[in-house]
Amino acid sequence: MTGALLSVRELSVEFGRGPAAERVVDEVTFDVRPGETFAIVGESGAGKSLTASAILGLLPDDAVVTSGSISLHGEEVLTATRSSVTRFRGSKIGMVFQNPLASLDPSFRIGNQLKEIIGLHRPAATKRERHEIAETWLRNVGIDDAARVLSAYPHELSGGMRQRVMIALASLSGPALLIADEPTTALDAVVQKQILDLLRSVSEETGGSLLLITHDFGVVSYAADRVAVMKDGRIVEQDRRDRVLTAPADAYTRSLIRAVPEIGARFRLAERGLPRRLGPAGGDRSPASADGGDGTAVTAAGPRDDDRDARPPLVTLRNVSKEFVVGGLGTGQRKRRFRAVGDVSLHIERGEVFGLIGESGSGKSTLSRLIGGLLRADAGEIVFDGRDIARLPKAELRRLRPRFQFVFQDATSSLNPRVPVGEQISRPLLRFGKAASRAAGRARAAEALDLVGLPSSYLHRYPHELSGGQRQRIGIARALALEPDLLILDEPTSALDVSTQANILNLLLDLREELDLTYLFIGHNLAVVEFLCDRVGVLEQGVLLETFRAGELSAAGRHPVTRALLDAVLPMRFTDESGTRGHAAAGKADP
Amino acid sequence: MKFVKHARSAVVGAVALLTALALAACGGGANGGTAAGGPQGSGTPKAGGTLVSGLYLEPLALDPHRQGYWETYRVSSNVFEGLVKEDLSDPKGPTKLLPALATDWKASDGGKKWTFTLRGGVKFHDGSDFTAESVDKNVRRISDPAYEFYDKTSAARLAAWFGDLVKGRVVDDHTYEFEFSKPFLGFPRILAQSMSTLTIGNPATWEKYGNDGFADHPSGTGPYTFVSRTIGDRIVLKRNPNYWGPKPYLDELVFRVIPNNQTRLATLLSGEADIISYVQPEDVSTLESRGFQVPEGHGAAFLYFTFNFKNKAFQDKRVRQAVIQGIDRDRLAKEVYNGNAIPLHSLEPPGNEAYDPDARDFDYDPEAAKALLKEAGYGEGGLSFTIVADVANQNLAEWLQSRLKGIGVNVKVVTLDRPSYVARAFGKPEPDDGLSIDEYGGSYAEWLYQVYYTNIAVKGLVPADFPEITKALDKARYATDQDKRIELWKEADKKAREGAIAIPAVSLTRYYALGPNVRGFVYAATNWYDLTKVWLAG
Amino acid sequence: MVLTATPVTRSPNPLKGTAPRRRRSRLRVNAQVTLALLVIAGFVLVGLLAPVLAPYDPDLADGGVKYLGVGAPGHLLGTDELGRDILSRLIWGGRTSLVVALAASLSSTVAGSVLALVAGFSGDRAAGLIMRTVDVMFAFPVIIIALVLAVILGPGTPVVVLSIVFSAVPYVARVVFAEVKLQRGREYVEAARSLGAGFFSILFREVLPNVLAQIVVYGTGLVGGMIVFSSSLSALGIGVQPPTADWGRMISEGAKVIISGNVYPALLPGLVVLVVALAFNWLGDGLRDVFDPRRRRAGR
Amino acid sequence: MGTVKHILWRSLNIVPVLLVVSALTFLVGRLTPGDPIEAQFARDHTPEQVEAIRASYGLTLPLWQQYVKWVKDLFTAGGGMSIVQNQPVFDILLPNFANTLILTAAGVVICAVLGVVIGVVAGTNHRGFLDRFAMLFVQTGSNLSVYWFGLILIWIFSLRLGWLPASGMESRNGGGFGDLLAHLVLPGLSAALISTLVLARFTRLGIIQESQSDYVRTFASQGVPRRRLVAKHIGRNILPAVVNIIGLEIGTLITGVIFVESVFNWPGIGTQLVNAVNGKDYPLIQGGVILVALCYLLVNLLTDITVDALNPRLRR
Repeated sequence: MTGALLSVRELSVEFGRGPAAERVVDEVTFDVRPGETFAIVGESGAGKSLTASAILGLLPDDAVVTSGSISLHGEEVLTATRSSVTRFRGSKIGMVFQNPLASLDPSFRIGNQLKEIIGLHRPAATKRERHEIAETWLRNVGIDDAARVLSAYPHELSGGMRQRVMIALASLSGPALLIADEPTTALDAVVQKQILDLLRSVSEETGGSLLLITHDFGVVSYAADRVAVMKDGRIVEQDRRDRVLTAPADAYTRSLIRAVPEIGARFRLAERGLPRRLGPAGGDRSPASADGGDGTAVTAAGPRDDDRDARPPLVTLRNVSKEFVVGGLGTGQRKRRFRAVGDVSLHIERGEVFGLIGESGSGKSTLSRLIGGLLRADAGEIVFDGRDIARLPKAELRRLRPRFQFVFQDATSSLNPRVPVGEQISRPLLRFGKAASRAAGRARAAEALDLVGLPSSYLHRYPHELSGGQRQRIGIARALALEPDLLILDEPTSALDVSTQANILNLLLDLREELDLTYLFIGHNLAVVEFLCDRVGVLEQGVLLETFRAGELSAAGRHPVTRALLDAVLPMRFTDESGTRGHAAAGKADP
Repeated sequence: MKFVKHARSAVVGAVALLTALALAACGGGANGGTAAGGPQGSGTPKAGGTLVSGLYLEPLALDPHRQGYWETYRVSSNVFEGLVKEDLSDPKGPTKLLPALATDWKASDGGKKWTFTLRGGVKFHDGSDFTAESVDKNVRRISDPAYEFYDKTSAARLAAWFGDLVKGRVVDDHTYEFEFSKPFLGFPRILAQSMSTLTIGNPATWEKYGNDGFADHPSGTGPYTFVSRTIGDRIVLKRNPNYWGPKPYLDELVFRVIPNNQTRLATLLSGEADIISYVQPEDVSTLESRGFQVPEGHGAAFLYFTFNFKNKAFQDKRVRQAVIQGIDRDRLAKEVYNGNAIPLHSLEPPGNEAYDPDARDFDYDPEAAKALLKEAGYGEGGLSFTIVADVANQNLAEWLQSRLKGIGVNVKVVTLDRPSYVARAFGKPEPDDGLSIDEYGGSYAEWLYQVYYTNIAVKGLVPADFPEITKALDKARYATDQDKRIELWKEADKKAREGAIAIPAVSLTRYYALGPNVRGFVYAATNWYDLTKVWLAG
Repeated sequence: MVLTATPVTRSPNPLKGTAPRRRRSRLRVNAQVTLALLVIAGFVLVGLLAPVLAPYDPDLADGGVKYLGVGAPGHLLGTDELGRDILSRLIWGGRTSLVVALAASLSSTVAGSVLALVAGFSGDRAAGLIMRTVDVMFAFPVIIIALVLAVILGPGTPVVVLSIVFSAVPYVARVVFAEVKLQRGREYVEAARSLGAGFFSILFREVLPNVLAQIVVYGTGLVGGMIVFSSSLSALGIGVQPPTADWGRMISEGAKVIISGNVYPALLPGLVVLVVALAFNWLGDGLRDVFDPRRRRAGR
Repeated sequence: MGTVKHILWRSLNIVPVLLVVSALTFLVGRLTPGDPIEAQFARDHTPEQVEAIRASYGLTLPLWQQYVKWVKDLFTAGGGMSIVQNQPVFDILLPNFANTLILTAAGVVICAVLGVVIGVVAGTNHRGFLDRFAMLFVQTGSNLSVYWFGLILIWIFSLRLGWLPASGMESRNGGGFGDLLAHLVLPGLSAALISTLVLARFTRLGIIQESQSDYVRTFASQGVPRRRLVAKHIGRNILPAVVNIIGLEIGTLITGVIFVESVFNWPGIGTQLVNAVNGKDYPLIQGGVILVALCYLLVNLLTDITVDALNPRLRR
């Protein structure tokens, strides 16, 4: 195509060779026009990152481009020898990676790293010129105390800061194309928005185009001009953002979009008398239990004031505090103590879903571990069903464990990679005498799997043989098998794709009704929390700022922090400022 | 026999210690004539130069009365001298006795009194004069608890021969007299020995530095003076400018300690050393093929196996004899020592004044051996015991093991580091220990007495059970007729052979190796050498 | 001592530029393992059949035929300083050497791993204590241990094994400890705790399977070094006792005549040890891949 | 400020280890059968005399008192009197120990240079021919007997080629630094052998792993040339690990240099220790082990400090 800055044609990438080869990018074709923001959206494994890597020739050593062409300014990249690719790198194409924490060299000061790149693109520049350029760029990316940052090491900066530095680093050579691979995934919701704004403004400044790789439709709707939706290595649909979002032509796109939780969605559903479920309920969930969620759900959905008052709270926290001591004795570090949870009081009713939200480091995970008895509180009491687990002797606490169970954020790492899942589920059962024999244990495990909609054949699989969603289901099954009263869900979906997240959320809702469970749900995405929870507590720096009913989220008098969180949610449809911004951008892009 | 007992325990000690430490001292080759053993090379001697000698183990203290190891004496004999010395230019032996610090000596009172005329004009390294007074202080250091510098350690080491010294007396400035409670006709030759004897040190030194300090500032009358010592590395000596005797050729002597056989060999081969001790038999051909000298000759030492009499089996003479007859010593010499050794049948080794080449104990005869064993109640495989050996003799032990299979004896071999070996062989043997391997000897006939009490009796033989041998030994030890003395020793040796109380094995004929340019070295028929006549060709 | 690599997961490697590379297929891994196993099994078998296979009595000294070279009539691999048939001694030697090496490797690996595991999961204090102990073991010259053991137990195979173990344990402990520390942070451990798993259950049922690969690799890597080390001990006379044929002892005894120009007696056993050691190394590397079900490409 | 305190604290950690080591050495010496006094004097002394000598070495006191006395001697009396050599232990050991350190130093240099070079070559050619070759070489080397290796070196370089001296650390007619270096080459090589290979493995591994890290991808994506990536970024990032390994290996070298010393007749502490153990010379053994241990621990301490200093995360 003429006028295209970057044009990719029938690009195919395969892992391995010969019969064993596996096609992971399948005849992908798209253009990125000058000055526009082009987004490739898709779920993990869709091949979007590989596509991006292919452009810069940064494919893994065992991945091969088998066919197709990539040309920049009409100049073919694929056939280019290594040297010319490296010439493209940086000068014409800059790239921002997903994980800002690891993307900067931990051993050098920021200044040093920036200046190195500057020196690379402007060999002529003198020392102080380089210094100035570095400083100006740091300001360009919204870092005011440039001096400090220049002399700082990466680990001394927050994730957001680092991502800003990364952007500066990638764009200071004024590349024609800036590729951003999931630039905000690892960041807090609040920061996410700022980074996206930044990316856009920077690319506008340099007059370059932005190729945005993401899995999040929120991001797309907020930042992209045009979108390509990828699935299993193919582009299923590509067009202007508004079209794709409002009237998706492809079923897959539709399902993805519907899977995105949105503020207030639950109530809209409730008004329409629909069950509180996301997307096409079921997904990879077995139909048997899928329909378990309909009729009954309608009535059951929403907060259940009636029976909550009847029974005393399941969990009550009174002035709970937890302090961590870092370093000291032999660790080689100087001794430091910091307060992770400070004087928190709250209660969780039986059968309710209590949500905890806050930015990373706000102490929500610590709090959940306190409640789950994985950590001991320094002060205050944590009463679970009438017993203060903060004071309980080890042995008794252990006996109590089956009654409150965890589902961890990262299903991959919370499952033991070297033990078959069946084993992992049945071990605790045997341990707590909930199963008399290994056989009985296996039977129970099978039931648990059935609950989460997995066939019992999975008992013999290893975690790595399962998809992310399946792993999380195993995690849930493992917890449920012990028939807990309380399920502590520590960001169970934040590592998952939208559609999978939807399925898990649905599953959780179903299970709560089937098994009359109480949830403590930790999240950082307000939309998800609001969708799932009856009441929400907002944490910041270990302090519980406020708790409120899900319905009262947008109510006046909300704490500013809560507002900020609410603000950070990237809505799918255009609402006020973000929308106009989007339009403005889009408009500019259109001829 | 109180003193005998004392003397014995002392001798046991002294010698056991030395045996323990001296890894090997080689002698043998009754016919190692001048041709082979005589001065190496020819040409006119040239003065000057440094000679580097590779020792195979760390010498002990350089103290005239605390010596141990021949290697020690090979160093210290250049610093200290005795009243009498052996003729080190004689490769054949038995060596003649020559005057050293004494010019003349005579026995009286049936060998109980010995009077020495001391050499005049001899000075110690610090310039002080050597007089009868000096001798007296040396004597008192090792015998007179009243003396301020009486040294227990030395006394104990020398008790072997000075146990029944009654007193020493300064007759005049240059005459000194020893008086013993028993006749001691072997005294002069004992005085010419290296260890457990009275070599003369400079009294001023121990009076200044104390008995323990002496070894750090060794001072005597010898041809070389002490320069420095780094334990584990080297000892350096330099020529003594005002030596009373003929001036040595070499300016400097460096003794490097190189315990590892291969390294020592390599050091010589690479020219970093001029002479090394304790050449491995299998290296002889290598050395000679590369133009190095490996003089053939013999010292006054040999290898012998002793029985553990605490092991019931060996209290039966038939068994001991059987084992002796089960070992082919000719073959041993050939196979283990590449023929660089001569088989022995007597406990008086070559170079010893009482050595008798024709002496025979029992000849190799496996059939007879089997018969004897059966007679003693041990059928094929009936007898089994352990050979305890020093690591250095591992090959030998293994060879014995394989040979004794031949007469139906099962042997287990245990090789130990030196002290562990001594501790076990001389101290507390395991019940089924059978043979232990030792290597020692001397040019003095009294050696037989020494070996009997310190290496054989100490391993469980009860002298009372062998009256003839014991009597014969005492008779020789305290002989009063100089002309009969040697005869008596030979007689005693015969008795010992008949008793089958030990197994003389072989005496090695190669021991030192010299660089191609070393001249004037003599492989003397005793256990050390004389470097004063050695010189280095261009 | 042989420290072995931790598995390298496959992911973008810009150092390769655009040049694509073949990736190591399961097949090749298994081939490697089988090959290694075959070699090892071969040596074990030979050891077992020694009485049948060995042309001579390994201890039979024949002074008539010392230092025959390789290919000498009647002595395929020549003879040593006592005129013993080297081939026969090699065949018999496998018995002791393999047993010693395996026993030592196994016990030191187990001991070290247990130490490390416990240290890794019993709080800073205890961990510190254990690792200090390891330091002590490091700081203590092995040779002293060996010599002293020799004095206490009398020289022989037990001494060899024990001193090897003593010398190897700290290394194993250090390597495994590093691994365990990695695991300690993983969420599955916390999950196990939340599921009421006790200390030892976490250690041996949850964590062990995850570090096993490393342990195996390291353990197998030790074998060769063990034999070699035993040879050093023999050189000091505290190794396997004569006349027992033993590769280690053959090397050290052979070394006694290298300078004299007789290289074979030391060279041949040296080569054998080398082959065995390499076989074990391959086995280890191979096993790691087999053990670790996750060795598939990352990234994408 | 904080770092100083921290360093002091680390140094303190050495003390307990040293105490344990000393106690161990002490016990080991005492609990082994065979008594040096017996071995030396029993046969030429009456039991009373032997007792007297024992007393003179303080061997008749109760164990703990002996231990205390010995610890005192360590500081005051040069580690006590050697029983065999009749000299203060440290007078005997220190000169030799100095030599051992010289040899170790040489070993370290060789190890560091060779190890890193091999590692880098292998790592940058990951899965390439050079890599496989280097790794085979490493595996081979790791399974050679140092004793054997040393002799082979002598055989080739001293005897066959006559390039280098076979033993000791000084030529017959003395000779300065160059002479010392010449004497250091062969022992240094054989001492460094294993450590070199260990280091090579680690360097290689480090390079492979680092080169897959995100930041490398970042700079690669900015067109930083490959050489530079390795030299600057990867190099700097694996530096701490490399330093750490070298440190550990120094320890191994010090404690393990004994065989090398015996092969090359290097007048170091190793030979002394072996003799001491053989002679049951308690004070000498103990003194030696303490020296070695102390040195080992100090090296570790220095390593830790350096590694921390190199790690920006632990700064300030």
